[in-house]
Amino acid sequence: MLDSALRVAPAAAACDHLTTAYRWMLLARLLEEKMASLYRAGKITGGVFVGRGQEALSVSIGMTLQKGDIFAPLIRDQAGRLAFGEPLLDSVRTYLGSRLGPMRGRDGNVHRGRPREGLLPMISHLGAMISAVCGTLIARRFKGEGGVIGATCLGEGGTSTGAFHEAMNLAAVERLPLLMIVANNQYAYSTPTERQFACAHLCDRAAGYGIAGHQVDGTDLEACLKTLSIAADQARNGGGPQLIVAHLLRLAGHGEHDDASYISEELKASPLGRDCLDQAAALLLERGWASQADLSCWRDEALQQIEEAVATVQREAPPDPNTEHWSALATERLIDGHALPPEAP
Amino acid sequence: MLDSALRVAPAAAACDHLTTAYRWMLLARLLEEKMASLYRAGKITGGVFVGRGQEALSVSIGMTLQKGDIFAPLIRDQAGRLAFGEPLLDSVRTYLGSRLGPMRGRDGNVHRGRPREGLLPMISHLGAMISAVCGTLIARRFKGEGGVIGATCLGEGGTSTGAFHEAMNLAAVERLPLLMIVANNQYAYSTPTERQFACAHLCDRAAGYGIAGHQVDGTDLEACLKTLSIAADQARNGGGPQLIVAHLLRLAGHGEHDDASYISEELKASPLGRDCLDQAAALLLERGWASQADLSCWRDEALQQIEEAVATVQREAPPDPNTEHWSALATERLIDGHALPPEAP
Amino acid sequence: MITYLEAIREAQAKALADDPRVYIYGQDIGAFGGAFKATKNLAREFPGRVLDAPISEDAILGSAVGAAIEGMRPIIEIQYADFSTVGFNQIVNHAATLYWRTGVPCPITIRLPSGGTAGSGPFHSQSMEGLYAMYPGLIVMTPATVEDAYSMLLEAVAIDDPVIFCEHKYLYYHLKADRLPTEALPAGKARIARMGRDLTVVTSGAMLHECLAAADELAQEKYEVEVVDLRTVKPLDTDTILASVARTGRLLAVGEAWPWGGVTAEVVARVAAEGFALLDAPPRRLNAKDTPVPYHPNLWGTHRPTAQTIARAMRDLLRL
Amino acid sequence: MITYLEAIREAQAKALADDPRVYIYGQDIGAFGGAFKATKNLAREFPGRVLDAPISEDAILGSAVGAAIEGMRPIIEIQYADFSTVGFNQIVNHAATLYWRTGVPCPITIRLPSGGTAGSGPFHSQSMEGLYAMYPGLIVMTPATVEDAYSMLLEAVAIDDPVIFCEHKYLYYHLKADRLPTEALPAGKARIARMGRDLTVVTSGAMLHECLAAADELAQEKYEVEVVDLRTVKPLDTDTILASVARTGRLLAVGEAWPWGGVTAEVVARVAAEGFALLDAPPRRLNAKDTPVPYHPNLWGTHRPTAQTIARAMRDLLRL
Ligand SMILES: Cc1ncc(C[n+]2csc(CCOP(=O)(O)OP(=O)(O)O)c2C)c(N)n1
Ligand SMILES: Cc1ncc(C[n+]2csc(CCOP(=O)(O)OP(=O)(O)O)c2C)c(N)n1
Ligand SMILES: [Mg+2]
Ligand SMILES: [Mg+2]
Repeated sequence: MLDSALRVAPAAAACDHLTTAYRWMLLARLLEEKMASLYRAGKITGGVFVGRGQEALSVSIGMTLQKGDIFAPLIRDQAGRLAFGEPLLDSVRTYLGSRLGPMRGRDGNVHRGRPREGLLPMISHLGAMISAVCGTLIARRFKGEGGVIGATCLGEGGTSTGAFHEAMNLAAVERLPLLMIVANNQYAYSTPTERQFACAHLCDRAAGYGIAGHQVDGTDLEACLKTLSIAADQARNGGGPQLIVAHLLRLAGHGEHDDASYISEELKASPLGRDCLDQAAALLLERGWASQADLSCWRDEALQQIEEAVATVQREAPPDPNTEHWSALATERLIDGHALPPEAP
Repeated sequence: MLDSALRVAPAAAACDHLTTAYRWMLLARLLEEKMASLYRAGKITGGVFVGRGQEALSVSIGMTLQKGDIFAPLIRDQAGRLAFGEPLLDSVRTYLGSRLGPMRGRDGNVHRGRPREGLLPMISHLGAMISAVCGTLIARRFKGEGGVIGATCLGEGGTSTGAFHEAMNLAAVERLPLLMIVANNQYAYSTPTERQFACAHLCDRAAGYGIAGHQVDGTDLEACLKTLSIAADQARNGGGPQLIVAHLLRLAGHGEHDDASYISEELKASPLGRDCLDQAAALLLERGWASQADLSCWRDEALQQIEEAVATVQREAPPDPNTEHWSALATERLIDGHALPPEAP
Repeated sequence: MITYLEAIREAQAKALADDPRVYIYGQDIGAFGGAFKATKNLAREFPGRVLDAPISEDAILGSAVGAAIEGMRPIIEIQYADFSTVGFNQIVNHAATLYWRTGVPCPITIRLPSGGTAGSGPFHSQSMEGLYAMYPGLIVMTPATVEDAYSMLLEAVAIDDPVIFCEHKYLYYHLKADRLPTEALPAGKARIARMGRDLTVVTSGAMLHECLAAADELAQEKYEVEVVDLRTVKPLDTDTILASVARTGRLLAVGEAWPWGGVTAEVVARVAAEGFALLDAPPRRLNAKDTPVPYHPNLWGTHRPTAQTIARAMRDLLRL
Repeated sequence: MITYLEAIREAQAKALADDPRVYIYGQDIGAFGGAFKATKNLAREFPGRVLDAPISEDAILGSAVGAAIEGMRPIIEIQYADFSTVGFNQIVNHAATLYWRTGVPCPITIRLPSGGTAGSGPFHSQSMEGLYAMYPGLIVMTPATVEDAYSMLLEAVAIDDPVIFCEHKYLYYHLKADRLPTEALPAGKARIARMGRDLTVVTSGAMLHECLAAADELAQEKYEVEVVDLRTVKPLDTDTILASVARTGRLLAVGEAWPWGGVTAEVVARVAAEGFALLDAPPRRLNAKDTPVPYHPNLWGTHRPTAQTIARAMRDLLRL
């Protein structure tokens, strides 16, 4: 699953960590912009959900995790998925419902993953993936595979679910190497934080579980990479669950159907409103790690890669209801034949 | 609903707060012992769950709440129920399944209440009552009835439920006058606290919700009364939800079927293992607020009251399946007649 | 012209205006007006009575039980029916049992945006009416017309028991009417949506319209299909169904939910038990396939019954 | 003599001994051995593989999904079936959908101590098999004998799909057998528990024994009642049911669950649709009453079907 990594950054090994991170962020941003335009053109049914403004945080997770680790991304983690090793094609195929995608057109958009490769496919119910990651880590413990960690993401709104609480507490009791990354992007769909929670900092919840807590400026790539690697090291070395709360702003609608007119101007103008991608670019330029020419060439490469992927997928066949195997069971002999509609063969 | 209060303490008004509290505790203890013996004699079907060792905490809740307040007790709150005004007969009738009881034999033992009088009947699912109390307080706010508070109880094990988290967070967001009393009696059925949570103190969760937290020695009646009244005043005066965590030990089995052989001797020998009822008696004697003679006469009065109640209820008719109205709906016209068994008229 | 969705909004506006005990609670329903805009402007028109909730379905529904005990009449909007699974316990074990246990009514209306639409996938498409109907203590409504969306929602708020109001997302915009109704059939009564003497089709929700289209198709073939719109699946208006089967002698039950159990099984089982002699042919069912609801429109269109597959089932049955 | 409960304990011991991927997770199941002692001594015999869980049904079940993805085969004990409502979402929307969505199997066995016993009341008595059977992706077992409690639980652990194992609390101590079985019918196959030519009774769980007692009673009256023990309610062994009805011409479906929907509706609906011509009389159902399960033994004994009410239903049907 590293091929796309190599394609985006031929000299990745040599190239600076930050540059690689930036290029994944850029690829994610442009890919999601492409999906959004396909959505507006009516080429994508259902919804498109983008991570605009959250790429720095997300990519840091993907880059911090190692091969063999577990990752359960959520709806704003295109950057982290790419950095973790999810092929670019998985995203395009799932959005366009290609039968060749990991979800074979059965599930769509952000509901994708490769469980066998440690990438868990989210179900929509917020908070539900956290305990699943706990379970993968319990399994690794049973199998005697140490040094593994699992990371999962949630928005600040998702912290209000009972599922979040139960999973955090379970992780703490079992002292699992779990990274719980909460992106406080100030809104849950349209709901502002003051209608979502009343604590000073969501990070204050860490003490209530007896686990480590970290806060980070989600618009600052370097800070995100640093915080994630510190938390990951602690988890990997028996430090138990780590709660990482990043502060940022959703620079898009909840989905592409949403104009987000409810987002306050004050917040947009505040430091939270900074675009982490621009910030990262500025940093690279300032440090002399990249030139304007580099940036635009990376951009062109990314765009070309995206166009290729979309072109490929658009040539792929959609799922065929007639050849589709209409059963939800792995155990063929236990399929309830009589539960099929009368008119079915 | 004050009659039983008057009967147990004729001069309640004049009599000292602590004495009244002690006498409710004593009545609760002896009543539950009677229920336990009826259970052992096979006179009670189902289970018997007692609050032995938790009477000081529980009674403090009942005595702190005022008429018009809301109370959702749990399984170890016989003392608090009596002090809040639940008639002694409600308990006996529900345990024995009398059709004259508040639950009419439909529900049993601790699953009883008088919703119209602010006493909510628990469902078994732990944590489920907290949000219901939140709802009653939201209703009071809509109705413009200020100065009202609501209290509900849970064991430390119940704090691991998603329901607990969602309700605490909702209460904090709405800044409701909720008292959440957690009795940390060191075990959830057989499960010790180290398998239940990993935080230093459950009270540390208060900060995670942005609410006030209180800790108290649950074996010390005076401390419990003090802590509850402080928390109640704060809630009544707009201080928002209050989390009160009491430390004590369950001095009985989970239910009367359980010999509790798993409870560690260390804990029994520790200060947590003190019997709050003995402690309270000792205090009354020490302060000269009661004599040995008073204590034994109160005990005799309580026993007599209990014997009367049991004798009364044992003469009462059990529910009659033939006259029972087999419908779960308040709206008669919407009863699904065809859902009745064929052999029914 | 008023849509099914607007009718739901209007019904809530009227309920709020007519009864001070009514309030609405749910995610994003305040200033934003709801994920589907079913509460558009209501927060402004009724200040303090349309409240945004945290993402806490269990607590949202539990709070409604407490408020109902105190005499309020909460309307709860669950953003998608599929998410009611995380508030399930408060509905089936708390709200549904309160009256039977205590004699104190629990008037809550739980609005569940239900059913499939293209591209919604496994977790934004479910039809849960059959699930809730299994539990004692609940009323389950499945309005299939603009008129019913309006009048049944108003009745739901007036009913003293918890009502699961399964409003169908597919009908939100597709369905339009000239005006809101002034009178309506009461809950618990099914409606003959189309008269016919050859075959009785019993259905509800979005499937009603697929069935009516199929009936039109069969009319070309000179078959007169009678279509019964259940409106309420609990209680189930068995008398109306039996009366129709008495006229036609044939029964097809069509549902959008999964094939094991549910409304179609209950309908067929009741007719078989109570109207056996009325049947000239075996009763039949047509349901969705026994897998989660697929994302891709091609799969989704085959997963659920459509006018085409319903017409085929009708023909099969008429040929028997 | 071994009881139904001991058989469940023995099956888990064997599963743990035979397969290193198996572990058990649930409340109070470790040193304490479980609320019903179904895991007695297992924590000692299999150190580190029988783990006490916090009171977090959602997380318990969610963790099982993750562990299954990693190749483990978790057995989850929910303390009472009734409490699975707070872990409902992880079962029906996560475990049940995983294989269909990703092609990765989700082998989890979820043990639900189910059904009514005297004095257990509304929240410790529920029969939820019909509820889970509605969802695609789940296998639902309802063992009614000591032999099945043992062999079906072993098979459940071996199956690559999530299995809802509805073990009946009423049978825990009441039911005894001489020895554990060495072979067994596979899951998905129903069993003729008693042969007869006059009437087919289809049932499962604790109701099997009420039905057998009723059949004995009718034998005095010279009626030969055939009793079918479903064993698995999803998949439902429709062929065996139809073959029996073909012999008897009469069907009575008996269940302990509530009357709307559920197993009896599915059984009657399938026979009516697929075996209509086999029926000499209307198929009938007998279920519990449509209220929560009452606490008082007098009420409970009337709420659920019993040998007596079943015998009456049999006579009614035989007279038709
Ligand atoms: C249990 C549950 N309830 C409701 C929803 C509907 N829903 C989907 S996303 C969303 C808002 C999530 O906000 P947040 O967690 O802050 O994440 P963000 O979208 O801001 O990244 C809601 C309410 C859901 N998916 N799951
Ligand atoms: C959601 C849920 N899961 C499981 C149970 C079963 N159960 C009843 S009481 C109990 C232990 C409760 O322990 P704790 O909360 O500490 O209260 P205590 O009994 O110690 O007073 C359990 C597991 C339940 N009632 N609800
Ligand atoms: Mg957010
Ligand atoms: Mg405890």
